[in-house]
Amino acid sequence: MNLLKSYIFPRLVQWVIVILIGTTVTFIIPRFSPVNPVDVVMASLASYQTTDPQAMLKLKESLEDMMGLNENIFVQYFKFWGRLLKGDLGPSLARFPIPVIRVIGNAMPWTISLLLIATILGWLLGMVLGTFAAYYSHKSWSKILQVVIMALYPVPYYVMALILLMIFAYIFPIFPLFGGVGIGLKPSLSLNFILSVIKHGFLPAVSIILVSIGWRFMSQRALTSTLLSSDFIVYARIAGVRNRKILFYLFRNSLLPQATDLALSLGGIFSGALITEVVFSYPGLGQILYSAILQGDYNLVIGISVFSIIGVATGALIIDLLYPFLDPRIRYS
Amino acid sequence: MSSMNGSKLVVNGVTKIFKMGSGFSRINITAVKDISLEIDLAKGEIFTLAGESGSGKTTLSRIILGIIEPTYGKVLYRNKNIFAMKRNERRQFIKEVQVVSQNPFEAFNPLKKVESYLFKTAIRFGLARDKKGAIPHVEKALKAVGLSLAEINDRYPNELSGGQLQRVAIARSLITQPSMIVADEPVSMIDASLRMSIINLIKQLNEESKINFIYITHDLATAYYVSHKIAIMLKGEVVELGSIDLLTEPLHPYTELLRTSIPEPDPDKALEAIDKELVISKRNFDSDFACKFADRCPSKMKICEREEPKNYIVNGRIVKCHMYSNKGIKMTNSIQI
Amino acid sequence: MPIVSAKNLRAYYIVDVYGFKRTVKAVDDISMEINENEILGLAGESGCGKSTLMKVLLGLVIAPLKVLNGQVIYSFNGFEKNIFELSEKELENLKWEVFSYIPQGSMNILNPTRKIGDTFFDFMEPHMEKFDKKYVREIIIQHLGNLDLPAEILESFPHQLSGGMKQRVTIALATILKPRIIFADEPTTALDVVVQRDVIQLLKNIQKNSKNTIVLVTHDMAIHANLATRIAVMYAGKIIEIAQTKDIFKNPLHPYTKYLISSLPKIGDKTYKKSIPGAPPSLANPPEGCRFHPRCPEAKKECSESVPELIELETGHKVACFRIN
Amino acid sequence: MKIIKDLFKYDKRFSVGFIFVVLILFMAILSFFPPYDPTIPHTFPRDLSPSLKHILGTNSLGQDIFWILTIAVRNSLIIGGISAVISRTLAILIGSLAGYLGGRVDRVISTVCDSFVVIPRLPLLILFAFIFRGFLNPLSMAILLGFLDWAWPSKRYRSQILSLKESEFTNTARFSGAYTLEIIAEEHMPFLLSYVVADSISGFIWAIGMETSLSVLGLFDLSIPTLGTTIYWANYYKSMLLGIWWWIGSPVGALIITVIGLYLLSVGLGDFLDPKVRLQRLSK
Amino acid sequence: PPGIPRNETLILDQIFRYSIPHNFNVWTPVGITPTRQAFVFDTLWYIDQHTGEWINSLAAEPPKYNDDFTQMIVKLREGIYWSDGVEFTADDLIFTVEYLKAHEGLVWNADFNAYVDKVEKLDKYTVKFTLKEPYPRFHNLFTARYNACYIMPKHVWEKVEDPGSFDFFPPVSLGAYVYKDSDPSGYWELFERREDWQRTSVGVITGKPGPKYILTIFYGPSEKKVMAMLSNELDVLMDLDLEAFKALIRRGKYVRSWYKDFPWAYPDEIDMRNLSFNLEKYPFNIKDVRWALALALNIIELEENYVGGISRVNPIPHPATTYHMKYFHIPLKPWLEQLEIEVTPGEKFKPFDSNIPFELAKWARKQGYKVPDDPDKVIEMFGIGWWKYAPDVATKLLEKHGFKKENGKWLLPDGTPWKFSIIVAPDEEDAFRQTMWAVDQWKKFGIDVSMITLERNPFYAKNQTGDFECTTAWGVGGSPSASLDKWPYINGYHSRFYKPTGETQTLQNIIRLKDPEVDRIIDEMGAISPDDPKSYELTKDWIKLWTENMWTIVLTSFKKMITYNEYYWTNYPTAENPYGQPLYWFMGSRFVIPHFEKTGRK
Ligand SMILES: Nc1ncnc2c1ncn2[C@@H]1O[C@H](COP(=O)(O)OP(=O)(O)OP(=O)(O)O)[C@@H](O)[C@H]1O
Ligand SMILES: Nc1ncnc2c1ncn2[C@@H]1O[C@H](COP(=O)(O)OP(=O)(O)OP(=O)(O)O)[C@@H](O)[C@H]1O
Ligand SMILES: [Mg+2]
Ligand SMILES: [Mg+2]
Repeated sequence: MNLLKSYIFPRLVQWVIVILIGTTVTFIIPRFSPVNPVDVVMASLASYQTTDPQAMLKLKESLEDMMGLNENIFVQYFKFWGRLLKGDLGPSLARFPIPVIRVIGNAMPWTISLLLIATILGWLLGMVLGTFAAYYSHKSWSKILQVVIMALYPVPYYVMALILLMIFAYIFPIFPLFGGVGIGLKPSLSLNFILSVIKHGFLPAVSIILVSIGWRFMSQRALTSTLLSSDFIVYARIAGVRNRKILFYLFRNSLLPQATDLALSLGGIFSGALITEVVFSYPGLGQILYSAILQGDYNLVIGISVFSIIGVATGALIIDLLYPFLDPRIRYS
Repeated sequence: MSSMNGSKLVVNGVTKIFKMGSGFSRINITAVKDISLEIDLAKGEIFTLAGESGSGKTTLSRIILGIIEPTYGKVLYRNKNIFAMKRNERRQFIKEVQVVSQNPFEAFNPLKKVESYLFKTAIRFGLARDKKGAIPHVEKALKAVGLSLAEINDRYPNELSGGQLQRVAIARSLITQPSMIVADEPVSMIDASLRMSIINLIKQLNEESKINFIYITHDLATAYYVSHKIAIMLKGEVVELGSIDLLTEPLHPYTELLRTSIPEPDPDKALEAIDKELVISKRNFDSDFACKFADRCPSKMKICEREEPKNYIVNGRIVKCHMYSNKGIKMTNSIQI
Repeated sequence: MPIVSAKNLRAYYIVDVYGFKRTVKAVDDISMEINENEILGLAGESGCGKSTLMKVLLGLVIAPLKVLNGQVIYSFNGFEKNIFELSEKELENLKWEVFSYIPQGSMNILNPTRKIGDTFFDFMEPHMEKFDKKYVREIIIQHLGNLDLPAEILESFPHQLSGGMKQRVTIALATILKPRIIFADEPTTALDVVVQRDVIQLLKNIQKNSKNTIVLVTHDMAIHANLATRIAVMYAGKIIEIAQTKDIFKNPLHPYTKYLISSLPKIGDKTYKKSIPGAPPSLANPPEGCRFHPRCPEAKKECSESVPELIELETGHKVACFRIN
Repeated sequence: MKIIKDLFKYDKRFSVGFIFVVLILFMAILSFFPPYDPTIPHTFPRDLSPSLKHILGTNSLGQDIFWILTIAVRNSLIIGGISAVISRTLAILIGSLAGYLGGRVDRVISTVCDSFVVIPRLPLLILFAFIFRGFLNPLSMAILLGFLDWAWPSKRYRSQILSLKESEFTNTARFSGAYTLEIIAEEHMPFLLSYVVADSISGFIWAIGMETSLSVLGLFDLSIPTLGTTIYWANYYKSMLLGIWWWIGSPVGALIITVIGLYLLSVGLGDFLDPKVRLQRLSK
Repeated sequence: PPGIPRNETLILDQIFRYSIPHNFNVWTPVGITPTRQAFVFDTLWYIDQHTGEWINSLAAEPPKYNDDFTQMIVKLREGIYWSDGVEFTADDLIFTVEYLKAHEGLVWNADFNAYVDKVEKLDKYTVKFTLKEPYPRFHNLFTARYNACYIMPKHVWEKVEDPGSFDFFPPVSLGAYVYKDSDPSGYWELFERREDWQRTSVGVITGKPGPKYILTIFYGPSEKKVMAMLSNELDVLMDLDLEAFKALIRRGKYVRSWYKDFPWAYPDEIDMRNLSFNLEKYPFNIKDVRWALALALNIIELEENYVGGISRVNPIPHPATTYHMKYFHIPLKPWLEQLEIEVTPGEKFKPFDSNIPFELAKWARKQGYKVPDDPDKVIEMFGIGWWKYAPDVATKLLEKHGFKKENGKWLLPDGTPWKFSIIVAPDEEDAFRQTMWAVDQWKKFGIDVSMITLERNPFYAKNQTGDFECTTAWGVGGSPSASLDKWPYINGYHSRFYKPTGETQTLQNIIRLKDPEVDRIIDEMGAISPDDPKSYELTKDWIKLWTENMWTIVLTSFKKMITYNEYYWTNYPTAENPYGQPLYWFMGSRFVIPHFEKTGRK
């Protein structure tokens, strides 16, 4: 009870405040963009349509009306919260009047499944390899591993993805060139569908993992080497504690910052992986967010951001609540 | 400092409850329970805290130093609540009240050279302008503990032996010429001969410069040798408090147990195996009985199980034991000695 | 045949970093034998090399510590080998089964993120043929009981324990498997006398029951008196006197030993106690000749010129002092 | 100086890292002494593979890749380096203060920090870039990026400080009269340093990536050669498809060399800072 | 795709990913998507931009106006059916017009409200429009090049309450294909030939469509499109950048473009490339400055080094397509050759250089390309000519206005260095190349020019608000439709629609032109029928006026590097067989794709 009041409650309040601030800022930001969603629609119309100028101007007005952009920004802001609390994110402006929720709903499962797996795998691999590389730092495989991983780290996503594609989808056509699942396959629990999803997601996941492993590896190696000379590790080694246990100690004792990262990145997967999605033509949220930014589609930007904001804030909340578990020395207060 | 007048350190009804157990299944540990003390800084006292391992000595000392905040109660240093001090007051407090912590291996940053603490202390508290100017201060402090700058110069904590580290820690606390030093087992890792020279140093500092000490130790012989007062702690409580001479004729059964357990440096007088009952029978974190010592007390009465003993004043000391309910004067509020 | 015998051990800390060169002669030509079924006390001034000697005996030689000379031979059950020449695997087999170690400052050698109970499991598992958690837990609880520790601490983290509790946990860790030799480096510094008494009892019992060997460093001469069968006294990297406990206390020969024993205060006695005059020597630059001579009230000229040998006088009583020889 | 010399002697990784970094710095310095303006296109035949005359060949614009790369390296070092320095400095300050002071300060800082972490960075960057548009050169860009990238690392540092501040030596330092900032800088930072360096490398890479994204959005100038824009143009001209590997390969290679160089330096530095490890290494 | 034989399927490049795939409501402003419009929608008339051919699609004959252009009568084709078996009749057309008129926010709503007074059914296949004011171009709304007002199925839409949120899915088709399947994520879409394809305008006009299935796929970055086409997983690709295009043509055995050889690409996309100035910004408001900038450009460099000789050079604000060149460029060439500008008072200069195509031909031959000797053919390949490269004249023109050149750098009259930037969207490949060229050329001339590369939408935004000094936007100057009528494309330059810099100008006049002469031409043109010969003359006036004033520097014609893979399909429209335009994402491709034939390869 006391714990609830002194530890959990303030953090919940913080969580709410963070979401509030985050959402408000994200609400404001796109409005600074010089790109006006109506103008974007009009620009594309102007280049396609044989409509005359007079008519264009009228159309523009009625569009602005319908999208509610003529209103005062405060009115818009309060309306936005009113809608949001009802779970309604409003219509997409660039795809008017399709509801934002539907746009997101289409892409969300893909993004989540790809990024959840890639993030967790990348994290785990980085952690494990980093710990091993530090523990066995005198071994030559560890040195080679370090250089290889560090060489992969700065390779731009785009280049990495394209190289993977060229090799494994074009020269050796093992994996498909595009998409999240084979053409014509309908979502179902059939083996066929699942295999196809895995096959399509494989290269994107690998490309994300290969690049993201770098930082995890590097930081974990740094944390582990500091730990290695600490007394309790030395003592455990004198006592003949098994190597895997010691590796586990190292892993466990560096968990604090690493788990923080993991929680935040997991919270952040809702904003998608833009470049991977572009190169692999993967049906995720990243591309949608990017084009929404470009098109000044405020509603969509906020819509996606809200998920990401709540996700990251929750990640931060959870990790904050977990800190005392991760490092028992941290006090609740 | 004008803001810090008064000459007393007052510990007023301090209680510290730790929450233990990870996450949400937890027990509370009362490491320090309703302790009140008073030290007259002007007089220059050596005050010993002794008692069972885990009885809250370190915790109490850390509360006095302002490192941990008590759950209840407060600590006043020259009339100032140390947990509500302003920045400059706090700084002055730190200058006047110094610490020697229990484990010398943890007291120094393993990534830093130990001498840096000495120099920094000298420089930061305005004893010297720069490192060069600080050398005499540092040398002097080191010499007092049987070390020299040449010996520890350029060394990291792991390059020094336990006793050496402990001595460096003592030396560091001496540099600011504080008015009080809280020393948590400062000589536990030092050999008998050196130990005596350090104890002698403490005595000398106390007598000549009126430096107060809170001396936490298990070595009752040295405690007896230097201290003026002693508090015997048991499971967070002070069970007996008074002049150091109480060690020669303890009142509380626990003090008695302590005294008889002191081994003697004589192979012929080998200690007999202690009666197991006296030591562990029920060493739970929280005793089932109202009196914390009841479960191993040879003179346990019925009342000890039910009722927490009050503090009684007997022969000028305070004893927390039912045995003295008739002989002593019952104290109503905090201990005042 | 002694279980461990050291021959002409010379182990220095040699630091040569970025231009600073420093040699600390922490163990300087030490020969000694540790017998089976004895408790060998090791006393000596702070910083004289006790911990270092112990590490060397354990084969725990990590740079900058270097063994320049000498051997440490372990012999038991037909096994007879120099510890510095063991393969990694052989060494692995010795750990905790043949010897265990309680390092100095044992309060901070517990994994801060692991519960005490799990640490016990981790330490015991590799050395047990059959590992049944429930059964092992029983053993641990019982063993902790011997050290006055309640079973609850198995569920706590190290930082939640007081210094003395942590120290006892370490003792428990090192003794629970009852290895042939237990090296204990100041294991009772943080214990109150009651508990200390109990710990002494425990060590005694272990030793009595399993006839193994304990090497014990402590500054508390009383403990030595109570526990040790033999005592070795070190001064500035050398052993200066070694004898049966009784002999040391009754008949200390080396002037340093005498000081050591006489300088202890007693309850009820507030008379001024003198300590040894002068400052402890620096091992980086120890005095010529007998290392104690600058502080020795009985020093002769000879003492400053050559190093006295450790010579056996009576059975088992060896001392290194010109005055005696 | 002596330290570097010794590190060089004893730590092979350090020396390799050092050489890599010096190489990159040398390139950056070379950019001030080009034999001709390397940004002018069509000075040479296009798509020449590397040769003695053009060490790294020429690109599809008929520019010498090596000389372009020198400028790119310089600008990227400015952008990535300065922004990493700014962001990590801020992060260390903010994160450690929050972690160290705890309590209400921590609550407030953490809330601000979380709000920052939570906002998707690309839109945020765009906002700032719009506000500062026209003032953006590599330096101001670096500053802008630096001010946007502190929140996440500061959370990382905070978590580390949280456990460091519980250590006993923190108290020793406090009783030695150290101020809060001194404690953080002198007592805690040494533990974090190799982690911070690792983290700064990631900040460096992030800044270079972001700068390119911003350029593509028109908030920065794509015609200023940086490693990011060089990669962008190499991709734009389909150098991979056309097999002009030396074009895309050069900036990527330069990035890799920089990162590996910094990484090895950080590894060497980490060992140097830990006296136990250092003594062990050096005494062998 | 399972169950669908590859060799029955035509795979088209989908150009982009559909953000909302299941939305076939093309009547909302955001609903227009390329490609699919040709398969399932239809309108009344159509003009093939390549041949200029007029096709009566849903209408049985061209529109009939009354004399004062206040009435238009349309006769519809009989025997056309919706894919759900309902017959297409006058009711559908009338419903469409009335429905759109009634619903604000839909496209064409404003147009119909502006012009249509009444729409009546004369009989089942005849409709009469009564217009609010004389409007000789009303039929343009139903005449498609890229697209036009699509006809709604009355029986479906009459039930729709909120047209904004109705997605018209699955669509009832009036084209030769029906929707079959699609990717919920928008990466591909599959259409199948209608069983009753005979009952569509395509069936009537072109016969049985060749491909049984049409699959459109968006593969992503062009590297992947190239890979896909090289693995024969893509049959027609819309456009590529020069590098990828050349790599693809070189490597793919079955891959070709419009021409078999140099200059490969389809040259007749109706548009042009220009460098346009914001005429309100100093010093671009000065005619001589604009001329000076034009004369400081060496177009031969552009062709040789930047665009590989693939575009036709073009000096006038009218696309240099094969069809339009016949009517405008060739006839105007003598005028251009005589055109003079005043360099300094009294000093005249003839800026036009008709030798340029021949220079380019020489260069191309040197590259090993086959170039015909016939001068007419050379002009067809490289255009009629362009402005002379005359930096000396440019210098004089600038100095006339007080500009100074110091240390090779131009200073503005107030002594500050002359600096400006050009905005460009890099995904507009050739615009981008031209910008780089212009930057290089002007820098060489001594002006500190820089390039600002922008994603498309920020690029549009800057254009619309006039936040640029020089831009590469297309359409400036008026690219005409397939017909010769230019009015719809220049109407927006009328000062009625003028918006000052800073305000959003969604229309054509992003360069902020305001000129009474312009107004006159637009007004006069608007009053007469597009077929009126006077209209043709006025168009030429427009071109001359624009050219003399150098309001924009027109550079080249527009081209599309469209690529075909002939592994599975053949008989694409090509230079050898130019039966129609190859731009499959235009609505008119409904009449082209049916010509594609199977090769029979497996
Ligand atoms: N951070 C903490 N969290 C939970 N419990 C704690 C914490 N610190 C100390 N304790 C508990 O408080 C009690 C008192 O501990 P303290 O360290 O004050 O004892 P001590 O008297 O100094 O003992 P010792 O002589 O062994 O050092 C112990 O039971 C210990 O387990
Ligand atoms: N890693 C090291 N590098 C250099 N010198 C060291 C190192 N460790 C210890 N020393 C030095 O070696 C000498 C012996 O140290 P050791 O720890 O063996 O002493 P000790 O006898 O155990 O003392 P104490 O009783 O104080 O623990 C000391 O002077 C110490 O300063
Ligand atoms: Mg303690
Ligand atoms: Mg020691």
